[in-house]
Amino acid sequence: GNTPTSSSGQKAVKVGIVDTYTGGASVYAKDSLDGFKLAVKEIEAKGGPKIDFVTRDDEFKPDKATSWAKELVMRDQVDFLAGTTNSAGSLAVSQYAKENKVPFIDWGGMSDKVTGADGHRYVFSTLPNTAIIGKAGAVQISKTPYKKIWFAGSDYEYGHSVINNLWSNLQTIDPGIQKMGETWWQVGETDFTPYINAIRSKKPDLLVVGTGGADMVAFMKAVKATGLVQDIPVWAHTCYDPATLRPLGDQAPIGVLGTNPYLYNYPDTEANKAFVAAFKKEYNREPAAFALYGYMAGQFLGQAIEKAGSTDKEKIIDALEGLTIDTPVGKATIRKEDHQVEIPMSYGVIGKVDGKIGAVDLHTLSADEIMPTLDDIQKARANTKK
Amino acid sequence: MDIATLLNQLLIGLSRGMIFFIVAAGLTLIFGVLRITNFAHGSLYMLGAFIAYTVSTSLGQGHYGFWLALLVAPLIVMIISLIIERGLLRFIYNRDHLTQMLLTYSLVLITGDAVKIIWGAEYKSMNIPAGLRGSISLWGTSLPVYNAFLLFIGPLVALGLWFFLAKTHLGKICRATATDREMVDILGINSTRVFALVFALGGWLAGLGGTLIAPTTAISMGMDANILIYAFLIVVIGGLGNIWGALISSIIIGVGEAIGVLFIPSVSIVLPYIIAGILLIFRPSGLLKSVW
Amino acid sequence: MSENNSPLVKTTQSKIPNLLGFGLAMIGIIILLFIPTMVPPYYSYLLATIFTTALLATSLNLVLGYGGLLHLHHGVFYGIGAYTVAVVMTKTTWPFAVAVILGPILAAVAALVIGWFCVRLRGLYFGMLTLALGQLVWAIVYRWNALTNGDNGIHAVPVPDFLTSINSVYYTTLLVLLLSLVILYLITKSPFGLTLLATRDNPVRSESIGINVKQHRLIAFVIAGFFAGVAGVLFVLIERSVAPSLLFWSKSAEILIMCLMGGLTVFLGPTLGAAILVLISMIVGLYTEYWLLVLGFLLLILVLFLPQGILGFVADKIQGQRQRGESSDAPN
Amino acid sequence: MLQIDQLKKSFDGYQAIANANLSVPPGEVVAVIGPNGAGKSTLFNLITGHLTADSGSIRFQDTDITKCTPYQICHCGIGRSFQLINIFSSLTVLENIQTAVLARHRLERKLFKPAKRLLREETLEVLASFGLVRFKDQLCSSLSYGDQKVLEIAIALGSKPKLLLLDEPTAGMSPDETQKIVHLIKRLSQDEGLTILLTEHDTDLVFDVAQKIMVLHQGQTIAQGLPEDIRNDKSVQNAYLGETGVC
Amino acid sequence: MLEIKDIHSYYGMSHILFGLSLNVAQGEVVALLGRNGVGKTTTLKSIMGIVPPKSGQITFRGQNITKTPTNRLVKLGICYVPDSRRIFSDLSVRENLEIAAGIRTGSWTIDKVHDLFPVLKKYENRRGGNLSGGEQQMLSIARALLGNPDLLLLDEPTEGLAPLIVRELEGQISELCSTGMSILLAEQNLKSALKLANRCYILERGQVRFEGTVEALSENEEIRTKYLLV
Ligand SMILES: Nc1ncnc2c1ncn2[C@@H]1O[C@H](COP(=O)(O)OP(=O)(O)OP(=O)(O)O)[C@@H](O)[C@H]1O
Ligand SMILES: Nc1ncnc2c1ncn2[C@@H]1O[C@H](COP(=O)(O)OP(=O)(O)OP(=O)(O)O)[C@@H](O)[C@H]1O
Ligand SMILES: [Mg+2]
Ligand SMILES: [Mg+2]
Repeated sequence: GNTPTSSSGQKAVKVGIVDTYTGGASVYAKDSLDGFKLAVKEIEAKGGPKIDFVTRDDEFKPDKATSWAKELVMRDQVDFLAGTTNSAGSLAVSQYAKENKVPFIDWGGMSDKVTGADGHRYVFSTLPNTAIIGKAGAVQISKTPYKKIWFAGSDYEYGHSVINNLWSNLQTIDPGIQKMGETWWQVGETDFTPYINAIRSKKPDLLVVGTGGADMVAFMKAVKATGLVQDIPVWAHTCYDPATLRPLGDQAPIGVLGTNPYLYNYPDTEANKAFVAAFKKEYNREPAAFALYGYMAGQFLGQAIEKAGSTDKEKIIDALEGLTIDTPVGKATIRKEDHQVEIPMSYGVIGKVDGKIGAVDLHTLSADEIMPTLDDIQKARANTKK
Repeated sequence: MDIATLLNQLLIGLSRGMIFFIVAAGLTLIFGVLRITNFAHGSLYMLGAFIAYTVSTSLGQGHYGFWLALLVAPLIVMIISLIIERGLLRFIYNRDHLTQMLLTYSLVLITGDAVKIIWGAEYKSMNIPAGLRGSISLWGTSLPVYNAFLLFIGPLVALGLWFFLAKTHLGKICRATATDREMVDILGINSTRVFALVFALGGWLAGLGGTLIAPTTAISMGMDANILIYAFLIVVIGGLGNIWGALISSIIIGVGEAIGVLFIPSVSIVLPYIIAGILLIFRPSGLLKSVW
Repeated sequence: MSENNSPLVKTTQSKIPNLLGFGLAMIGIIILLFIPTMVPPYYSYLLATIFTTALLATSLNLVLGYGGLLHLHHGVFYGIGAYTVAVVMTKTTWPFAVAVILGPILAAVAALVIGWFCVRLRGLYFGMLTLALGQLVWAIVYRWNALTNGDNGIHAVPVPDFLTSINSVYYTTLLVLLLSLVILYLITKSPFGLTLLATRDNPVRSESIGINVKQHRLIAFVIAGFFAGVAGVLFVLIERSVAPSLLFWSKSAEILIMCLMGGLTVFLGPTLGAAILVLISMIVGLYTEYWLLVLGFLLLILVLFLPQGILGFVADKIQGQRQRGESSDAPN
Repeated sequence: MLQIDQLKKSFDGYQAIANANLSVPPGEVVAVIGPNGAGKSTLFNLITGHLTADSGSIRFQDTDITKCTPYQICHCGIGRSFQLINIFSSLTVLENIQTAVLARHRLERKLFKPAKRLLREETLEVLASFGLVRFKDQLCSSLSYGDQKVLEIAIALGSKPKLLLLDEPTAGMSPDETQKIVHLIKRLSQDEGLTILLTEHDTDLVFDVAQKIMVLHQGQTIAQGLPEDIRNDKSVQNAYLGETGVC
Repeated sequence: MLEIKDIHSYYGMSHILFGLSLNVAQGEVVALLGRNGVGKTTTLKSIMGIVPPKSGQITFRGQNITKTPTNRLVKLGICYVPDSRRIFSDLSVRENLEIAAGIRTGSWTIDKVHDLFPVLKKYENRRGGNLSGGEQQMLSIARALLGNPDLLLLDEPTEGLAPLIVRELEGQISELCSTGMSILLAEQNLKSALKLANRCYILERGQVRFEGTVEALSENEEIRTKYLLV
C-alpha cells in the first residue's frame, strides 16, 4: 500500500494491534487503544515521527491472537505488534514476535512471564505485571499485623500469578506469615456468597484476593452484602480503581485494602492533570489505568523512534532499552535488561472522602521497591531454558 | 466445620439454585413444548440484566429502580422473545434439531454484538435495593438479605409456574402441547400460538433471572455463555422438558457447588461438570421423566 | 424419536460423476501444491490453518453426519492432541516422533473413555453428556498447572528444524489432510461406514440384523477422536503454542457450525465449511470488530434458506435434476 | 427350535404379555394370531431382545436367549421383519440388504475395503429372490409401500436366519402382492427349510400357510395347535375368530 | 355436507391416496371400510389437514377446506377422533376434557359428556395415560364431542376394545347419530360398521372400490370377500 511519510521525511512506523474487542475484557482494550491513539496524536502534533496502526480482535482467544499477529506481520507487514489483554495471548504473540524478530509491546497481558521467564529482546511491557503487583501487595501487607492469610481469586492466569507472587514475596519479607488455604472461583462467577461464607468459616486474619474486571465488581458487591470486612479484612489489587468503585456506587465495601498503579486523580501532579484533561477532551471520559499503559506505549515508541533517528526495528529496540520518559505518573523507564516498564505504585484503603467513597490513606511505593530484581529475572529465565 | 456454617452454606446454595431454576425453567419449558434447543436463552438472560440496569439507573439507582426493573425488564425480554418466535422460529419448527440449534446460536452471536453496540463494552452494575441490603445473622453466621430474598422469590416463581401449568386453561394447553402437538391442533387450538406463548414465557423467565442476578454482580458481556452451560446441564439432568426436574437439579447443582466450595475450595471450577457427569452416568435420561 | 430427528436427512450417493470429481480433485491438489510459490507466505499459513480445521470438521462429521450422533464437544480431542505434543515436547525429552504419534493416540483414548459413557444415551442426552464430560476435560487441562501451564498455555513448543518454515508446515498439513481425507473417505465407503449410516438411519433395525450399535458408534467416536487428535498435532505445528481455549465448548460450537455450513450430507461439506468460516472470520475481521454479528446474520440466512448446507444444497440440486431425468421409469 | 415358557411383560403396570407359551418346531411355519393389542408384536420384541421379559424364559436351539441383546440374538440365527416399515431410509435398496449380509459375515467393522463390491453377489441373490433387483440403486424411501414391505422382509433374509419372524408381513398390501408374499413364505419354508414364526390378521392367509397356530388373547396363550383344531376351538372363536367372522 | 373430489395424498414420497372421492350428506353416517393400510386413516387425516392432499379438493358446506389449517376445522364444525386415541397422558381426565371445551359452543358440555360416558366422571382425576384402552377411547370421543361438531370423523372407535365395551360404544355412537350429527367412520370391524352406518365406501390401495348402502353391501358377497376378506 501507500507509505505515508512524516514531516521529517521518514517512513511511518506501522503498529499492528491485536487485542480483545469483544466480550467482557474489551473494556481494557478500548482504554489502551484510546490511550495509544492519544499518544500517537500528540507525537505527531509535536512534529515527531508518524505512527500508523491497525487493530484486530482476538476475542480473548490466544489462538486467534497469534493468527492475527501472523496476518499483521506477513500480510500487512507491520513493524511492531501491540496488545493483548489475554495473558496467554500475550505470551503466544510474544513467542511469535521473538521468532520473527518483530518487536511486540505488551500493554494488556499482566503475566510476569512476558518479561520474566519468557522474556526476550523483542518483547516490551508497558504495564506493571503480576510480579510487581505481588511485590507491592506484599510490602503493603507486611505493614499490617495480619499473619494467617487465606488466598482466593478468579481461576485464571492473572489471579494465580498475583497470588503466587504475593505469597512468595510475603514469605521472604516475613517468614512468620502463614497461608491457610486457597479458594478459586470460575471467571465470570456471578454469586460469591458461597465462597465468602466458606472462607469466613475458616477465620483467617486476612483475605487476599486476586481478581479483576467484572469478577472484581461482583466480588466486592458480595463482600459488602455479606458484611465480610467487619470480620475479616480483605486485600485486592485495584480495589479502589474507578473501574471498580464507579459501578459499585455507595455499595463499595469500606475498609478493603489494595494497590493501584494509576488513578486519574492520583498522583496529583500537573503532568497527570494535563493527561487527564487531554484524554477527557478526546474521549469524554476519565482515563483508567489501561489508558495509561496504551499511552505510555505510544510515547515510548514515538520517543524511541526519534531517539534512534531511524525506523529500523533493531535500532528502535536499542533506543527503547533503558529509555526514560515523562509520564502522568512521573518518570518511567523501560528497564534495559528485561524490557519491563518501571513505574511507581500506590497503596491505600477504600474509604470516604468528603462523603464520597474513594481511596484514602494513599501512599506511593517507588519503582525500585516493587520491581522484581534482575536476579529473580535471570533465575526465572534460566529455569525455563533448561 | 461447625454445623451452623454448613446450614448457612446450604441456604446459600439453595438461593444460588433459585436463579438457576428460574433460568432453566424457561429453557426446559421451551424444550418441552417447542422441542427446540434454545441457545439464545443465555442471551435473553443477559439482555434481562442489561435492560434492568438501564431501567433502574434511569431512576438514578434509587430505591424504586430495582423494583421497576423487576417489573419491566422481564417484560421487555418477553416482547423480544415474542418477536424472535414470530419472526424466525416459527419458520423452522419442522426442521431437524441441528438446524434449529444453529438458528438460535446465530441469535447468540447477534445479541452478543448488539448488546455491545447498545451498552458499550464496559461492565455495568446496579445496586441492591435499599430494603434488601446487608445481611441477616443466622446461628452466628450471616446470610445476605438478598440471598434470603432469592430464597423467597424462587419458590414464588415455582409456585407461579405450578399454578399456571396446573390450574390455568392456558397452562393445561401448554402441557398438552408438550405431549402431543398435533392433537392439540386437532382439538381446534392453534398450537403455534401456544408455541409463541411458551417461548415468550421462557423469555420472561430468562429476563427475570437476568434481572434478579443483576444487583449481585457485574453486568457484562459473557454472562450469556456462563449461564447457558449451567442451564443446559440442569435441564438435561432434570429430564428434558420437565420443570420439576429442573427445580430438583437446580437445587442439586446450587447446593452441590456451595457445599463443594466448603470442602474443595481450590477446584470449584470442575464442580458443576462433575456433578452433571455423575448424575448423567447414573441417570442417563434425567432425574425425572422427560417429555421427549 | 429424537434419534430420527437428529442430524441427517439423506446421504448422497456419488452424486458428482466419479471421473469428473476425480479430475477436479486432481486439479485442485495440483493448484494447492503450487500455491506457496505463487502467493505471499501469509496465505500459505492461512491455508494450512484451513487444512487443519477442515480435518477437524471432517472428523466430527463422521459421528455427526454419518453416525447421526449429536456430538457437541469435539474440540476436546483436538485439544488433547495438541496438548500432548506441546507437553511432550516441553516437559519431557522424548523425541518429536513420539509426541506426534502420542497425540492422536491419546485423543483416541480420551474418545474411548468419553464415548464409553456417552454411546448409551440418545439424542440430546448424548450431546449433553459429551458437553459435560468435555468441559470436565477442559477444566482439568485448565487447572493442571504443573502439566499444562493452566490458562497461560504452552508456548514456543519446539519442533524439528525441517518443520519451522511456513512452506514445510504448509506441505505437511496438506499432505496429512489429504491422507486423512482419503482414509476417512475410505472409511465412509467401507462396510464400517455403510453400517454406520444404517445405525444412524435406524438403530433398532440395525440391532436386529446383528449390528452392535453401541459398539459401532463407539468405534466411530474413537476414529473421529483420533483424527481430531491428528488435527490437534497439525495445529501445534502451525502455531507452536496451545491454550485451554482449544478445548472450550465454544470451539466445538465453531466446528459444528462448519459442518452444518458446508453440509453434513456431503463428504467434503465440512471442508468447505471450515474454509468458509476461517475466511469469513479473517476477512470480516479486517474491516470490523463486529464480525460475529456478520457471522450471526450469515448463519441466519443459511438456516432459513439453505438448510442442507452449501454443498448439501448443490448436491440436492444435482440429484433433483437426475431424478427428474429418471422419473419416467420410476414406479407409480 | 424355539421354546417360550411362561413369559410375562408389563408396561407401566399394564400387563401386555401375561402368560405366553409357545414352541416352534424346526422347519415349520407357525402363526401367532389374536386381536389388536393382544401382545403379538410385544411377544416378537421379547423374542428378538428389543424388550426384556419380566419373567419366564425364551430358549432357542437349547440356548437361553431371554436376556440377550438384539444383535446377539440375530447372530444366534433369528431374523425378523417389523410390523411398521423399519428400513434404512437414506440407503439404496442394495445397501439395505448389504448391511445385513455384511453383519452376518461379521464384516461390518471392516474399515478400508470399499463396501461397494463386498459380498455383492450374495446381496444380489437376495434381491433377486425378492424381485427387487430392478430397484437396486434407488433410495429405498422412493419405493412404493408394497415394495418397501417386501424389502422389509428381504433385509431380514439378508442375515440368513434359521428362524424368521414376520410381523404382519402383508398388512396394507394388495391381494396380488399378498399372494406374492404367500408364495414367498411357502418357498422359504419348503425349499429352504426355513422355520417361520409369523403374525397376521388375514386369517385366510394364516390357515393357508401355517402348520401350527398359537392364539394370543390379552397377553395369554389361550390355544396352541394344528390349524383345524384352532378353527374349531370354542374359546378361540369367542376371543378372536368370532369377532371378525361373518356378519 | 362434506365432499371430497379426487384427492392424492402422500407421506413424504410415498403415495397413499390415488384420486379418492367421497361425500357425506347432512345427518348421515358413512363408513369407510377396507383392510389394514388401505388408506382409511389417511383419508381422515387428509380431511383434517394433517396430511394435506397434494391435489384434489375437499369442500365442507360448500367451503373449500383443502388447505385450511387443522386447528380452524373445529370452528367450522369438524371434529376428529384419531385411531391411536392420543390422550394427553400427563393431564387428568378432566383436564383433557377442559382443553377441548369452549372452542366452539353448542349443546355439548362437560356435564353432558359425563352423562354419555359416566366413567369419565368417575375417573375424573385419574391421569389420562392410566386409563384402559376403552376408557381412553371414550375420553377421546368425548373430547371431540366437546368441539360440538356437525361432522364427526371417527377412526376405528372399536379397535382394541373388548366385545362388551364395543357393544356399549356402539350404543353410544348410535345415540349420537340420532342427534342428527353427521359421522364419517373408518372401520375394520365390519359388523359394527354395518350396524351403525347408512352408507359405506370400500377402499383398496387408496381408491374407492365400492360405494353403496349397507344393504347393498350385505347382499354383495363378492365384494366382501374380495376387499374385506370376510
Ligand atoms: N412400549 C410400550 N409401552 C406401553 N404399552 C405398550 C408398549 N408397547 C405395547 N404396549 C401395549 O401393549 C399391548 C400389546 O401391544 P402389541 O403391539 O404387542 O399388540 P399386537 O398384538 O401386536 O396388536 P396389533 O395386531 O394391533 O399389532 C397394547 O395394548 C399396547 O398398547
Ligand atoms: N406416517 C406414515 N408415513 C409413511 N407411510 C404411512 C404413514 N402412515 C401410514 N402410512 C402408510 O399409508 C398407508 C395407508 O395407511 P392408513 O393408516 O391410512 O391405513 P388404514 O386404512 O387406516 O389402515 P388400518 O386399518 O391399519 O388403520 C399404509 O400403507 C401405511 O403403511
Ligand atoms: Mg402388532
Ligand atoms: Mg387406520
